[in-house]
Amino acid sequence: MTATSAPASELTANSRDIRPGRIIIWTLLLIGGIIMITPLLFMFSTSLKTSGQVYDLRLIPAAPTFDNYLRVLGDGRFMRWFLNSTFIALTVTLSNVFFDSLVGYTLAKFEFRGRYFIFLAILSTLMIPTEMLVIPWYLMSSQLGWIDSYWGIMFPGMMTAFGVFLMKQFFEGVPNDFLEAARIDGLNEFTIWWKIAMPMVVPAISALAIFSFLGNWTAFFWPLIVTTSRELYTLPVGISSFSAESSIQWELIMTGAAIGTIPTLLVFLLLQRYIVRGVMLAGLKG
Amino acid sequence: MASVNAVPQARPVRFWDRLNIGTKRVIWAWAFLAVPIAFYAGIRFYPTFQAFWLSMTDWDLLSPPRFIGFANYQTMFADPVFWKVFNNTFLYLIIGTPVSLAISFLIAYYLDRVRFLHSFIRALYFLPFLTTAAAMGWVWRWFYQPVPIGVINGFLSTLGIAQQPFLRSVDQALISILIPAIWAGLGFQIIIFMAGLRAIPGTFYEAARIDGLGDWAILRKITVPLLKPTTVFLVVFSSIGFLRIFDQVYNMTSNDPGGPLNATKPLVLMIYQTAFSSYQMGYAAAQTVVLFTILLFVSLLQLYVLREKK
Amino acid sequence: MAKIELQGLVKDYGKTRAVHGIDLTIKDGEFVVFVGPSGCGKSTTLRMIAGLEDISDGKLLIADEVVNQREPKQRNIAMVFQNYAIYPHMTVGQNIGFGLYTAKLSKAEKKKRIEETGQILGLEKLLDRRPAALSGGQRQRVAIGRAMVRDPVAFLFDEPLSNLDAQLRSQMRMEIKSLHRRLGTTIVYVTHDQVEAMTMADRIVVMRDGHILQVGTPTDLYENPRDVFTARFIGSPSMNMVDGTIASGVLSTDGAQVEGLTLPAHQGKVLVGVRPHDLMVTDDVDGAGLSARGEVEAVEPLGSETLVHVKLGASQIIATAPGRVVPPIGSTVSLKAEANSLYLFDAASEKALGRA
Amino acid sequence: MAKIELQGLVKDYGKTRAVHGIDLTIKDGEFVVFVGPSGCGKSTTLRMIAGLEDISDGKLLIADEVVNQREPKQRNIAMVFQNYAIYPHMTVGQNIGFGLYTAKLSKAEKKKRIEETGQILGLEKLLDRRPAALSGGQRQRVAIGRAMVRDPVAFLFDEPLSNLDAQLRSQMRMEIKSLHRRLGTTIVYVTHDQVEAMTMADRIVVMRDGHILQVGTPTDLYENPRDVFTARFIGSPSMNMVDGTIASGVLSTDGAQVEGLTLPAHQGKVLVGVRPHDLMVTDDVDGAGLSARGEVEAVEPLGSETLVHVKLGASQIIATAPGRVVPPIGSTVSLKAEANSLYLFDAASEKALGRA
Amino acid sequence: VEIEYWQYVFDSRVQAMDQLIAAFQEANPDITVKHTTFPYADYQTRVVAAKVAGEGPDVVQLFYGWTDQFVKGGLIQPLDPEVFPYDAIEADFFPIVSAMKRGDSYYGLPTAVRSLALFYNKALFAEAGLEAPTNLDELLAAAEATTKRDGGGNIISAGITMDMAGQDHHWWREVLIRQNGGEPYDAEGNVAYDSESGAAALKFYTDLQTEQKVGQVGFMDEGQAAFRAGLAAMTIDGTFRLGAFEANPFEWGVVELPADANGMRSNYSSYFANAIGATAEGEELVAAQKFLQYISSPEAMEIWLDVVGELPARRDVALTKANLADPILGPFLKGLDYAHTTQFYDEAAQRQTAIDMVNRVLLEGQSIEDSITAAATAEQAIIDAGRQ
Ligand SMILES: Nc1ncnc2c1ncn2[C@@H]1O[C@H](COP(=O)(O)OP(=O)(O)OP(=O)(O)O)[C@@H](O)[C@H]1O
Ligand SMILES: Nc1ncnc2c1ncn2[C@@H]1O[C@H](COP(=O)(O)OP(=O)(O)OP(=O)(O)O)[C@@H](O)[C@H]1O
Ligand SMILES: [Mg+2]
Ligand SMILES: [Mg+2]
Repeated sequence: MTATSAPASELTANSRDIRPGRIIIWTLLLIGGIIMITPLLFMFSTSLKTSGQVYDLRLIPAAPTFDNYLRVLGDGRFMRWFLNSTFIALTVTLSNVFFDSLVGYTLAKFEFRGRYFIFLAILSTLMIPTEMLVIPWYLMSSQLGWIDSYWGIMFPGMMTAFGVFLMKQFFEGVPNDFLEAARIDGLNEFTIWWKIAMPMVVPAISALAIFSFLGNWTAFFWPLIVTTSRELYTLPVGISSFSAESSIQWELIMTGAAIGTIPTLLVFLLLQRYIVRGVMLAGLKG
Repeated sequence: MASVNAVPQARPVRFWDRLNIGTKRVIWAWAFLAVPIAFYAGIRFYPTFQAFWLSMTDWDLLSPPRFIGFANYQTMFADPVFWKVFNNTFLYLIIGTPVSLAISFLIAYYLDRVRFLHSFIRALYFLPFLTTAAAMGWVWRWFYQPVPIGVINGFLSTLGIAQQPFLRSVDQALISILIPAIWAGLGFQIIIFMAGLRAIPGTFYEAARIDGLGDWAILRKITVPLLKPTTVFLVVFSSIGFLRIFDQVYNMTSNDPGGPLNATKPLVLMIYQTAFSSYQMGYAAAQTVVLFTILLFVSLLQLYVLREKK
Repeated sequence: MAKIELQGLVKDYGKTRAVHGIDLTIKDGEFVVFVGPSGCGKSTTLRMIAGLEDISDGKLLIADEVVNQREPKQRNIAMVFQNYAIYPHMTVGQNIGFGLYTAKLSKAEKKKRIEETGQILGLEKLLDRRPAALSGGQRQRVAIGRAMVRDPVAFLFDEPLSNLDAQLRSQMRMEIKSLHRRLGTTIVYVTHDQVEAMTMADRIVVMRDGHILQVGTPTDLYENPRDVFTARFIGSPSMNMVDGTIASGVLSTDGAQVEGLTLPAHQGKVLVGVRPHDLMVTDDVDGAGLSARGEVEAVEPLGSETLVHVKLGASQIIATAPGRVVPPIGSTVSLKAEANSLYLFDAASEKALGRA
Repeated sequence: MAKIELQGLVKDYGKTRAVHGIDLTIKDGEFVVFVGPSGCGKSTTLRMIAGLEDISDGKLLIADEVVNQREPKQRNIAMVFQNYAIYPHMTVGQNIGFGLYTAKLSKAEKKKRIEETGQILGLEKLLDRRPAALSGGQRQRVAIGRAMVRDPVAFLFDEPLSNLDAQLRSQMRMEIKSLHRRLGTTIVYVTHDQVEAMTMADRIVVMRDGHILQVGTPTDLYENPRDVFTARFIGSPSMNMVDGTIASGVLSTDGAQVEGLTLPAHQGKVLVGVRPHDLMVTDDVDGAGLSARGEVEAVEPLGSETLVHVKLGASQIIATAPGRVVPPIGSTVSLKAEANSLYLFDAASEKALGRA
Repeated sequence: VEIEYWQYVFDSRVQAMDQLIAAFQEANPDITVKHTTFPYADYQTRVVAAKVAGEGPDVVQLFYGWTDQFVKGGLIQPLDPEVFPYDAIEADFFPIVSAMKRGDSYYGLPTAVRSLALFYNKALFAEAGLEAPTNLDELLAAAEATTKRDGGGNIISAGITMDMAGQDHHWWREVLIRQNGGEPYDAEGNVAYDSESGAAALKFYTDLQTEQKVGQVGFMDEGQAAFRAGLAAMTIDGTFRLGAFEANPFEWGVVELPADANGMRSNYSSYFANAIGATAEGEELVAAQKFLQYISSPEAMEIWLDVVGELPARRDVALTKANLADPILGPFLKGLDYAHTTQFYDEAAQRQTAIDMVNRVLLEGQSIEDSITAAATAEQAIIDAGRQ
């Protein structure tokens, strides 16, 4: 990239730009950001309250306590749920990265009849409400013995249309020369994809990985349906089991939610610049 | 240097070697697609077609489905609740999509120019995207409480504005639910918009400045048109999101799902209730077919309206 | 190293024919350059030789074997691309080593060959760098290294220098040429830069619209272009063309005088070609040849010489003045081209009629 | 139209200084070209003139007014960018009309001016097309049209031709030049292509590392470079440099013979510069000047002349042979440069010592 | 044999059941019981989904209001009269067990039952100098005295909670209607509250907000939350809430639901029953029957009372002196005597009709009569659909 196509913001970031207008905008943005996280602050605040104080809605608890955390974390089941969620989110993410990339690559870089049709067909799955599929999925799982297994939780999400779309956009930006050079070097098509094309779209892969991880980390409905033993609960299902018949232990739910937010928060903070870059390079050509 | 890759001479000519290069590539392509196609066929399309068929039956989960033609559809179109829900769903769409896009664009536009603490502020906006709807729905319910508990009403009354019923009003409830829904998705949209903004080459702005355009004119004439691919993407994805709104409604009206008086009930919640509280699977399937049709229609319409004019 | 034969090679993209059955024999060790305007089918031909495109019709022989159905790797041909196509995620050494991907060599042997290749190309110090930290010329050298390392029977180059700036381009030109002398491998080289073609080729193939117009050594094409297209394409600045008519053995031209020439036997409209370097701005317009006077419309002083754009009749022609002479714009100058520096073409068919 | 004055113009990016206080007066209607290697500060200077970058120190005057604090639009300057910066979402007509965005003109008047501009640039048939359907040259013309349409006091061009191929480049060169003649507007033009600089400039400004090395007409710079850098930068191929020593009025060089020259008063190591076009491959080596013999390492036949790379001592120099002469590689040739075609430089400071 | 037992997640219930299972397995070493639990909110979905897949449990817990759906869906099978003599059931259990009877067959037996009572905040009552109300007039007076309002007349602490989504719809249906001289359902089980007494009951309820202004629907989101937060003086709730209220940072008391002017009382009782899954047969059926017998035995009920705090379903286990004297259990147990049990066809949908009925009056200003007619029509439709 030449200097001329550098982001506009960097070029316009003159010293002149430290002006009252800028400061006001900055302040407004910061205030907006703080408003954005207020609900999260309440979540953390509630997680520091005892069950008797839950309805005392002050942001700063009168007597903050880490009991809820001790209780939640001390419970072996919670750790198990946490690990389940991690394992499931990671596995599904890996699968997404692998398959979505493979499909996106094939649709972007191979010429064959039916290519556009397949792309449209995959995209059209975005329009099918998942709620519509739960019962057929459940039937299928039970016939194939996938109920109450990790695989049963994971299989519906192993590939996503969003990922295919994203990766296709990206691979279209990879110059054919690279692939042809590899072809001449004697690589087969699979190796070309894996060894040449994939490393060139790392930003896209990170973006996809983050979205996929976040999506699966918070998945609730299907894991709830397909698991029977508590050992296999994912974190959100586990957290929601803190609720009982019309009596919900909000302080525990908030604690669980708070703990559950931390990994995604870390993932995001570590990788956020890749998301922007990733999506940016995709160019979203519609 | 000796030749390491001499052309193998006396190799038996296998079938594979007799194929054209183009043919081989097509075979590779289908080989790559084989597993995904099987996946999509089995996990997405087959159940979908099943749903189409089920919508013509009276399946209640418990006894085997019986074909009843379009009876479910007749029931549905005669049901005032369905039309209310239908209406709600469109309200979510036509308020939610433009409002959330406008807000996220505005924030992205200005955030993009902020250098100081840039990623920190960006993270603030993205954080809600990381949370679970159940926990956040509860917090928002409390925000909407009347005084002395409700933060928003408290704020309004310090401004001297009358208390608002929010979730306890047939007029305001839908908007009150839309706000957290927009809130939760804002971070994602901001990130996408920022990526789109950054992909616009800086020389376009410089050229426009030299042509004498002010900030506002640049925004209108350069930024917005050049951002169109991003906008199309977001419009389509966020419309799908709002048409499929469920989590926020379900969690914020858990005592009276979709209430009060169905004022907030979207189609997906109706489907959920029909299927998993009343177990009228056939009827629910008919509703999903309607939802599917709406989704398809709206997305195609948007793609058509926002298409690249040649 | 091997002979490459193209026999009636055809390429169809759907209904449009990009290459119309071309025949060519490239001798073992020869450096052949394909030139032609954009879209004439140069790359397509090259890619058919490489095995990246299917051959729609005709035969391709490498070392006397028909290889139409063979995969690129089985043809053992190396290719260098315009944008280098070196992998950004690998070091220089890994990039070069990638040419040995399918070679059955031990690690140590591979390493040795990578180092050898690096040395030949002056990359020995850069083997651990990433491409991002290389200059354009170095990247191109890496790409060549990857092609060289496995000792292919032929190198194919597709406009390898067009992303480089002028200075680097002329340097790399020399390097590739000397590499060819050293390795003796057959090279097929595509460019649309006639300077590259002239300076590097053993033989030049001029293509247009999927056809071969002329094949010959650079001097051959420069001296004896077979038609207007080749004449204008080879040589820089392009040959000037002046409308003229031969009537009963007398050539009259639009705005210029012609004297004492031996004309070919032809009647009717012709185009008289004269190269800018043969058309001098001078006051001495006597003697056989073409002479003219015209108004100066533009000058391009290049230091060693000055190109003078002169209005001649309805058109503009380019003449040369010595380096330190810069005629003022608007002034009128006299031009002179010696006998035997004129090229005559039939105006209708644009075919060459011979020199005069 | 206006005079532009740079008085001690400085640009700092954070702690690094990109432009070190340059002084220059650009006369009204002058065509000034900035040349220099990549990163020398050409663009930065141009952008300060345009008002796209803040001026860290010094003064910028346009038409005798200090404009340091003015916005680009207030300076009424037009700029053409390397990647054209024409908006993909607008038609050609709209793009050109965009230059009139702030102009207080009626719709009809705007339309008229757009059409006029389109006509001048030969775009009249393309006004309704989108940029995606244009060739590179046409895009560049649209960019120029947008700059022209509002009649600015000066045009700034930042490497406007470097995305074009050679043929188009030389054509556009002529067009810009003739546009300048027609409009008479001041032009500041940045390039790193010395041919562009030589052929277009009224005056060339040679920059290096944020400093101006030399300002002068093209001929001036070609004939009287002030230092080695300018000497090698101007002229193509670059000037050959041969190590030499002047000791008590006698010049001895590494591998060459020098005879009958008037030397400047200087003692010690020198560099002897000789342009390839002044160094001929010839058997007639008698007379004053520089002569040498060496082995041919490479030849580049260009048709009208042949560049011959000759090994001389440890280095290689380029000489010229007439078009039809192509000395075989490995043979030994004699070279001759006439007296007064040699440039002498002090080896240490690289400053010019004069011609010989 | 291994049999599977399903119930929803609730800590003390899970504990109690684990205890029962341990004891049962000790007595029947050849049987193992797999204890599976699901979050309450999705319990039914899970059961139905399992049935579709043919994976049902052998013994399953269900709310008595779901019985019709479970029976209709073939999720559960009738109890074998050989093993569970019906006359013994009717003799030993509270009469509300009859809600598990369809046709001639019983479909399940409860371990514990629950009833409603009035919870009151002793601190707020002391502040107002009041005793716990015994009838509706006193209730209104106490509510008025304990309601706190800000300058704008907004309630900042409610006299009584109003939450139809909670237990109030039972209070209205089985208590208030009867106290106004009506009946919620006629002998055939059809809706009978579209009457003056129904309207009077509804008016009494909505007046709490519109006339007396002592409560507000949606205040503090849920009634129980307002009470727990100490921002409501009274709430009507069930036995199952005792655990949640334990942590309240103030003292509270329980009294029977207020009587009407004539001293007439009513109550609503409900329970979770245990039933035998439709898929159980052979060996597993026998084991399931044994297990069901055990968990509805007096021994199990005592354990349940200890651990969970829910009332035993057998009269003799429940109505002991000690229990009746208990200041907290006492009022609930007394309520059982005159409690009614609504026969639900679709509990959630029927509750929804009540919620909507109140909302129509409060939010849309519909008249009491129109609203109750609409509610009656809607509920009757649900009942009709359920009977098909
Ligand atoms: N994949 C393709 N599908 C359809 N037509 C193609 C394809 N590739 C090339 N063509 C067409 O074939 C013709 C020859 O193209 P080719 O790339 O060989 O030209 P070229 O001589 O290499 O031009 P350039 O100098 O621009 O690289 C062109 O008309 C081009 O439009
Ligand atoms: N925005 C910037 N921030 C920091 N340094 C910069 C910036 N822009 C340019 N520079 C530095 O200033 C110096 C001059 O850059 P400039 O772009 O003017 O060079 P140039 O002569 O135009 O080179 P080129 O021929 O490559 O365009 C370079 O060293 C460059 O790295
Ligand atoms: Mg090509
Ligand atoms: Mg620059």
